[in-house]
Amino acid sequence: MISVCETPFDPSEHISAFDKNADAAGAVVSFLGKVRGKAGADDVKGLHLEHYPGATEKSIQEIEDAARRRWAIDDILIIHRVGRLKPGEPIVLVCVSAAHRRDAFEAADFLMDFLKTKAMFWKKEIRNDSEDWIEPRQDDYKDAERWQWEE
Amino acid sequence: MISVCETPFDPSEHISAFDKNADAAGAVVSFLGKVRGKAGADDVKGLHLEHYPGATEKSIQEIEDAARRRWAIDDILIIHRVGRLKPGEPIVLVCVSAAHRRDAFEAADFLMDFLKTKAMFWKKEIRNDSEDWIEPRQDDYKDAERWQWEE
Amino acid sequence: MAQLLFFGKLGDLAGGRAREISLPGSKMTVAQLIATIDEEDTTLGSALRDASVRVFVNEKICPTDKVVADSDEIAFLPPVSGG
Amino acid sequence: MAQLLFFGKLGDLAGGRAREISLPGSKMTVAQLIATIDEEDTTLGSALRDASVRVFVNEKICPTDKVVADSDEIAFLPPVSGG
Repeated sequence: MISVCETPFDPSEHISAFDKNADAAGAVVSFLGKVRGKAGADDVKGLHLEHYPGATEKSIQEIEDAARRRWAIDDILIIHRVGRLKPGEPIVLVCVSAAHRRDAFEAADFLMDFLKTKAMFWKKEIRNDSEDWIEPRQDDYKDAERWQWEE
Repeated sequence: MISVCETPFDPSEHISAFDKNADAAGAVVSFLGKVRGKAGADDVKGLHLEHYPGATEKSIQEIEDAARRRWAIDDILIIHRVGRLKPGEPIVLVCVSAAHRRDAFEAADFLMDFLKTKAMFWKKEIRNDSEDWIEPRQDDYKDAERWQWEE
Repeated sequence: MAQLLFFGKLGDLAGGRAREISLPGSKMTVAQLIATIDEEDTTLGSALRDASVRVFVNEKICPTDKVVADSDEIAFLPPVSGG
Repeated sequence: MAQLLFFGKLGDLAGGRAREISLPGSKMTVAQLIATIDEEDTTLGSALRDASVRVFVNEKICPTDKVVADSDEIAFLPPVSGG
């Protein structure tokens, strides 16, 4: 399931429901990304996240499809926040269930790399005295290049 | 925190508490391993897991320490079941929080590889007409060899 | 009316996420549309021409020689940054 | 009394996880202890001698020439399999 939501979500509720459905799976990997209150030395007051309704969901679906072609996966959950986020709030939750742990780990890792660099979101960091649109770091692109993306 | 428990545990409760404590972390990765109802073509009625009280916890602590030496980690939670387990029941839960997702992913992956091959547990698979003590598969050893273990 | 969408920093430059523009019976390409915008607002125009910006017409990625019509939704996407 | 502990398949072979043995004033090594067990139970004895079995004395891994005393806890560990 893919969900882009405008309001805060409780990751543990979703993880719990996902686990309960993953009856036959031997392995469930979840990744939770949260807003950090620091960016380098600066305090971050929050993030503003934009998306392109419809097209964003489609871009996430393509990433999920690519993961499913590549690994033996039972189920995938992707939740991504948009709007104004405060430090500590969840930005993204990815859950993957599979028979074997290597598939679940690698797929979750892959999904996150492409949610960072390919999914249609735009992120502004709001500090006390400035606001900046963030682009993926070189490390994010390098992480994503570890995988051969197949259309 | 490290816990070896004799009775079923609710992973989502522990993940939820772990998330709430991981206030400054940007990334939380969790791995949940569950008893599968199938092993090849055979139905599995359950598992029996043994440990060496005291020594087992020490062996897990060594694995956690090795992960902390290697990655920039905020917090680690490891819960491992022992006793008689039914299909669908959680065996192991690993949670790692860190500032950055790569650290959290790799540390969780590392912890699981060594919980499989180095922590002091012994696992018997109980089928309808047979019982077998399980040893790590070649793949498990290969996974663990990806990391240079430093004492 | 054609719908123009500006995401991320482009929305800030455009002074809004969405803008309508009349393209009645035109045979304008995306590149020509950007040139028209550039006449009024050079900062936005050159930002739209940046190599990192992708153009989506009706939610499909398009080259800038794509001809756009009055019913189209034309979106300008700077580099994404999710997660 | 020294405490012997057998884990995993070794416990099944020994017919129990734990066993007490009297080693009063002995200068027995682990290897000699295994030989004593082997006299009564060849199957268990040879299983304990398997290269994959590690011996822990008082929760510390030890070579089989380690001398054990009456107060020691001697554990025999076949290959582990957690997770």
